[in-house]
Amino acid sequence: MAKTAKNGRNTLPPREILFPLLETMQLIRAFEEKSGQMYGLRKIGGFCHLYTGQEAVATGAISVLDLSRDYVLTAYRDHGHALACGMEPAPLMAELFGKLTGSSRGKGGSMHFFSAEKHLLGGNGIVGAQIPIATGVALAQAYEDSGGATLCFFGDGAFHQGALHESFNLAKIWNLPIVYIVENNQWGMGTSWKKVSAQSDFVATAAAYSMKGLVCDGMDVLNVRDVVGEAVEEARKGNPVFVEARTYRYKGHSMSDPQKYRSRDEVDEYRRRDPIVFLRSRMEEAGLIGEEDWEAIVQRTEGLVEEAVRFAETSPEPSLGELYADILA
Amino acid sequence: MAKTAKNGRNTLPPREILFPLLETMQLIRAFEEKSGQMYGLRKIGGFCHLYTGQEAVATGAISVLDLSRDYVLTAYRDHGHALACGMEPAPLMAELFGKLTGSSRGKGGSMHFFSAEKHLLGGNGIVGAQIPIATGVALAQAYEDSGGATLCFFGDGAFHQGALHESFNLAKIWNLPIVYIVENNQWGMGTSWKKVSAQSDFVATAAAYSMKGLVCDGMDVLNVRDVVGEAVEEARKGNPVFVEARTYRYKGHSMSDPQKYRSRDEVDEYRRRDPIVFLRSRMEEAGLIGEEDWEAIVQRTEGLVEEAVRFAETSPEPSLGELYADILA
Amino acid sequence: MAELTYREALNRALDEEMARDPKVFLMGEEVGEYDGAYKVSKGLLGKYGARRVRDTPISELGFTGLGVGAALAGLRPVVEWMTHNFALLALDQVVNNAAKMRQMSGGQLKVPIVFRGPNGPAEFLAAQHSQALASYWAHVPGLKVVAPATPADAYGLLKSAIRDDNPVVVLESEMMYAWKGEVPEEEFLVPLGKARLAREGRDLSLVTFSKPIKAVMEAAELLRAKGIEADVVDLRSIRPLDEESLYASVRKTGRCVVVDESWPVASVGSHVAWLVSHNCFDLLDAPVELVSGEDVPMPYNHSLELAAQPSADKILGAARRVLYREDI
Amino acid sequence: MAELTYREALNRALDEEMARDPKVFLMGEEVGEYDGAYKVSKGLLGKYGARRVRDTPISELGFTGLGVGAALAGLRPVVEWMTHNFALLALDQVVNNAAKMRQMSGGQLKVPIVFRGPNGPAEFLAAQHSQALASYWAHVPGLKVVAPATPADAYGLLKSAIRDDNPVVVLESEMMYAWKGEVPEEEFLVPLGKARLAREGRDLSLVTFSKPIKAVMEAAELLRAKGIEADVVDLRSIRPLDEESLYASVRKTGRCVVVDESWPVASVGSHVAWLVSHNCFDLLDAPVELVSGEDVPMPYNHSLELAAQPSADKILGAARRVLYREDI
Ligand SMILES: Cc1ncc(C[n+]2csc(CCOP(=O)(O)OP(=O)(O)O)c2C)c(N)n1
Ligand SMILES: Cc1ncc(C[n+]2csc(CCOP(=O)(O)OP(=O)(O)O)c2C)c(N)n1
Ligand SMILES: [Mg+2]
Ligand SMILES: [Mg+2]
Repeated sequence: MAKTAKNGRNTLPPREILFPLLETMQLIRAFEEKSGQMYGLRKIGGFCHLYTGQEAVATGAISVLDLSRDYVLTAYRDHGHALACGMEPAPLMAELFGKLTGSSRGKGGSMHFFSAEKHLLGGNGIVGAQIPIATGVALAQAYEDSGGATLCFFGDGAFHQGALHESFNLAKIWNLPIVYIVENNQWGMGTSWKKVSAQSDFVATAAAYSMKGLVCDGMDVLNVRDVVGEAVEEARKGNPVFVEARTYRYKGHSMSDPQKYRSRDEVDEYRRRDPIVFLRSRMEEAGLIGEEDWEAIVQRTEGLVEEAVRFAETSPEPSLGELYADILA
Repeated sequence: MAKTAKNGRNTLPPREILFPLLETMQLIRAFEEKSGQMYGLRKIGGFCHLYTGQEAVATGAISVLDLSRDYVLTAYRDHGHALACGMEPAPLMAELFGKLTGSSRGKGGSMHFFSAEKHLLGGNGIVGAQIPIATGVALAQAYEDSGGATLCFFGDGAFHQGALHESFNLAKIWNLPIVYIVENNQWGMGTSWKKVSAQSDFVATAAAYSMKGLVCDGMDVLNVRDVVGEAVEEARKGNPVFVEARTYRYKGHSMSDPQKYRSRDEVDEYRRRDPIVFLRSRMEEAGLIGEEDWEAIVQRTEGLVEEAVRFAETSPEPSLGELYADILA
Repeated sequence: MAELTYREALNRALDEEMARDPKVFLMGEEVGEYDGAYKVSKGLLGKYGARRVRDTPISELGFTGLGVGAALAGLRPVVEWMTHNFALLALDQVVNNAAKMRQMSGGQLKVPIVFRGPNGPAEFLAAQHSQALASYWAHVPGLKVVAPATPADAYGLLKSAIRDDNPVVVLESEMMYAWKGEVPEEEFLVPLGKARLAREGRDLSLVTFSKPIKAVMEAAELLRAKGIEADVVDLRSIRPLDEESLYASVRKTGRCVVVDESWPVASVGSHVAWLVSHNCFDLLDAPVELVSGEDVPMPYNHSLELAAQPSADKILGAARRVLYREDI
Repeated sequence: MAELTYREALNRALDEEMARDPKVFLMGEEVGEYDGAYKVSKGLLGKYGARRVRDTPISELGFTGLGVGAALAGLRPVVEWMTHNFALLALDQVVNNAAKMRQMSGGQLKVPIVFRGPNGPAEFLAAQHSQALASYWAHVPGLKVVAPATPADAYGLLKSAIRDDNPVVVLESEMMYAWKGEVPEEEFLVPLGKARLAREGRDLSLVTFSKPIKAVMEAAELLRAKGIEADVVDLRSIRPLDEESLYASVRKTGRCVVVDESWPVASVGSHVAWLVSHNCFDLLDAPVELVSGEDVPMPYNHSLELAAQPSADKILGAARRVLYREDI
């Protein structure tokens, strides 16, 4: 049922594709490392779910979109998606700091990154809630015949929400241009996906909705890009597609997770397949990237993140008058 | 994926099995005809969903149960299930009349038949709501290691509720003794099941939950009995099963439905495959039933239904004091 | 002026708004081929086609969420819930997304969507199908909530709701769909947030919304026969609430009975009763009375069902108490 | 007497009830291997095994409904919602089934189930994770609702809830889990339906439930410093409500401030404020004040978040108004 699209292991895409992918992943990595630090310094509070380890999924998938007409929705683990959509690190960091210059004017925080301009419609804190919403965005695209498609990301834990069943069915019967991507990072908080799933092959369920199901290696940004590219093409024709990206999160579920449920070994195993290291080494093998290129990427991304922290630090807090603002249009 | 159990077309079960099946179906038919009449006379009000045409499903399925330990749950179209569970027609008719002697003391009406004694746990007016509840009953059976199983009936329209997805998954991961039966009567109110379903083969979806899926002919009580019998056996071992019964409702969705959405021809086609006529003719062919036997069945069932109406008519209304009764234990 | 039923008035509003704005579309169970479970959308499928009049599967959470998404992406969905009872399955999408998206995005997004359908008891429907759920919506900042009680208001408020850039919940009623009333032939809007003075009087204020207006007007007639003139305030808009009109009435009368068919605890009715108690403290000659639905799941038996709802009789009883007159 | 945290008190109650009655079991997200998202069920999986401490998938509607079914079939489930915010997805099963099954079956069935988890805002959690939803449960006949505000009450009310033959919703709070208090070592129950007089005074009544008790007690201390003695009523049980204790307090004081962290409209707070306004009409020297959560989705920014909640300061303001004293 499920099939892996040809991923062209042997022919790398051109530099103009590869470098932005690498740099976006590295930017996410740097942003998340910094977010973790800032959380430790209590500059950031509440739930803060880091994307470290999963960078290839959002980066590869979103790289195939045309965000002038396509849309992206995801769950609360949304920093990576926001950066991959092209949101600037500074307003995102300011949002984490709860500042007025934040992307949501300090109202949303980590779980609620949005950009009307970049077509990121959240950032949703209710597990699975973005699935019907994204399907509705795709409905609008079909209704307007805009040619656009919607990418809807969710986790392995979200798979068991009823909203998924209702949405998949609706997407199919109405031929909506949507790609559902389960980021199977193997854990929903402290729960192994295997323990709570009747189905050990997520995309096998696509058949239950007469949808196409595809699997990709979520640690390989090029494979993600190929598979999601194929899926988006299909979706634009009005055929919703379900993609499983097999991936892993390096950090705890949120900043407060002691992670007793998994072993150091398991984490290390995946760290050895790190998506950034992997892409970089493939580019090296192909003679496409040198040490200085990499250094430049590291410098640029760290510079951006440092600058983001400075911006967040020095930005003003919202005034109390903000409490009743931004509620009704 | 789906398979039809051997239904032993050629060898009929013994008389002790056949006669009760025939009589139960005829009792349901007579009860529903009378309910329709009484509704016309305004003795019954509100939503009243008749089971005419579908008698073989509840009758065949429930006939394999041991209601000292097994349970049944269904939706609002519940008259047939209640009778098949062995509830007396009199308190059921009294319930339709809203009388104090009704099975729910006049509180529930047509959609809410219950019998703690006969293990019918509703009658539920919220489409799909009985699916998690039934799954919970099966959880109790597994928890207590009672050996019992639960039959959960629902309609083709209910299939698209998220509750189904959540429940199927839970039943499977916890090995619950439950058989889910979709009574595919092809219409959910005025909506053809094909129009709203991404899947034209309901039981194919069983695979999405690693469950066994079976199909039966819902107009053939013996086939229903065989297939559900096999399913219940499987369920008792802790393997939930999903059964599709292909059937048809002769009457409108509820008493107020003008039925513009379907043709007289479609209805007539199914009436020619009437489950009662079908069983009776097979018993005739096998020389197991004569005209007098049939007459006796008709007389007994009509007698019961007449008596039920008399009982309902002459029973007292609840007093106003009843308003605050039966709410808290 | 044409006399229309409440149902026809809603239908006319939908029709006009769909004709006016191609981004308006209708979605729900049985809204198309079946003309709506209560025939509110009669004829619209034929006129606007299946793209704009969409029959959904029975998936309340799903299609409600789709509506939210479509609104975020620029459409103006009207989501019909076959009844508000079933909307409990969809509540999360309304409360956690429709009502909050604008705020969570720091004002970047808007959610122009209407959720509508019949609310409250009808006849012989028993506990699961007879709930008056106004307070579940009224409780939530980020929503607007209206409850038209006449055909003209049904027309004018639904049109305003569709044009509003915020999520608006419309409370209709199965029993009201057949009510008739004058609806001007030329187009008009009824603004969200304004109460209607349904009757003028100076002896006591009767305050209500939605279907109980009928029992209230009956009670007002019975009171008139005893020489007592009731001021009747039809709140019409529950969120935002037109507090000014409310207090203006009580300022005249000094006595107030609130009538709400919902269960009493944490209801719109008891909230309004507190607002009046609080803000008209010095004006009140008697405690504010609340006539609510009885605090029970609705029974099927019709006498019990009627006894569970506000009635002219119960309202008279409350009037007697606020007027300190045993003789009426 | 041992000093326990609120969390430990709940844990002890669960542990004792599971030991006492083999039909009691716990079900919810992360309740087993993870010891509970907020560690309330710590150690129970080890002690009672996976049959009685069941980790669920993220399927709130599903596992809540399973709980209802298991209760109908004779078990006594304790369903943990990771937070009440997520219970909105499961609301239908609570409102339409748990609360109504007994009535719809004419008294044949009972539904002995407990739904529990943290309710209300914590810190930095933004709009979807910070809702105080007491009124959604309080509104519904057929449910009982309790909101313990001390470790002793958490222990005693949870035990009573588990033993009760009706569905009981328990409102806890993330912020309260670490609160400490004396809990007698010998077993005891706190009856459902009885308020607690948290502090005695004769000048005004402060009425609240759940987490705002902290701000209320702070305010009471500040008032004492000004020579004003507040009577503090911790309602503890929201449904049924102990109206008698409420009125007894107001009878003493003639002035009342209700504090509820929920949104104001159609809230438990405004309901209680109306009840007092109505039933103590002749005793009241001032309008009943309500200090509620602000009528906004909760913002992430911490200063705004604090400003959106009841505080000792806001309570003092309300006290000033009911006492007609600008000087405090
Ligand atoms: C409806 C709902 N239930 C529970 C939660 C609490 N919760 C937040 S994240 C999470 C785990 C989700 O896991 P998964 O979908 O795999 O996403 P991941 O965190 O791995 O990215 C849970 C249970 C929630 N936010 N919403
Ligand atoms: C949650 C919910 N949504 C909608 C309804 C209204 N409704 C009652 S029956 C029905 C159709 C159900 O069709 P199906 O499941 O096929 O059962 P059938 O009536 O054919 O037996 C609908 C939409 C309801 N009762 N509950
Ligand atoms: Mg995960
Ligand atoms: Mg059907």
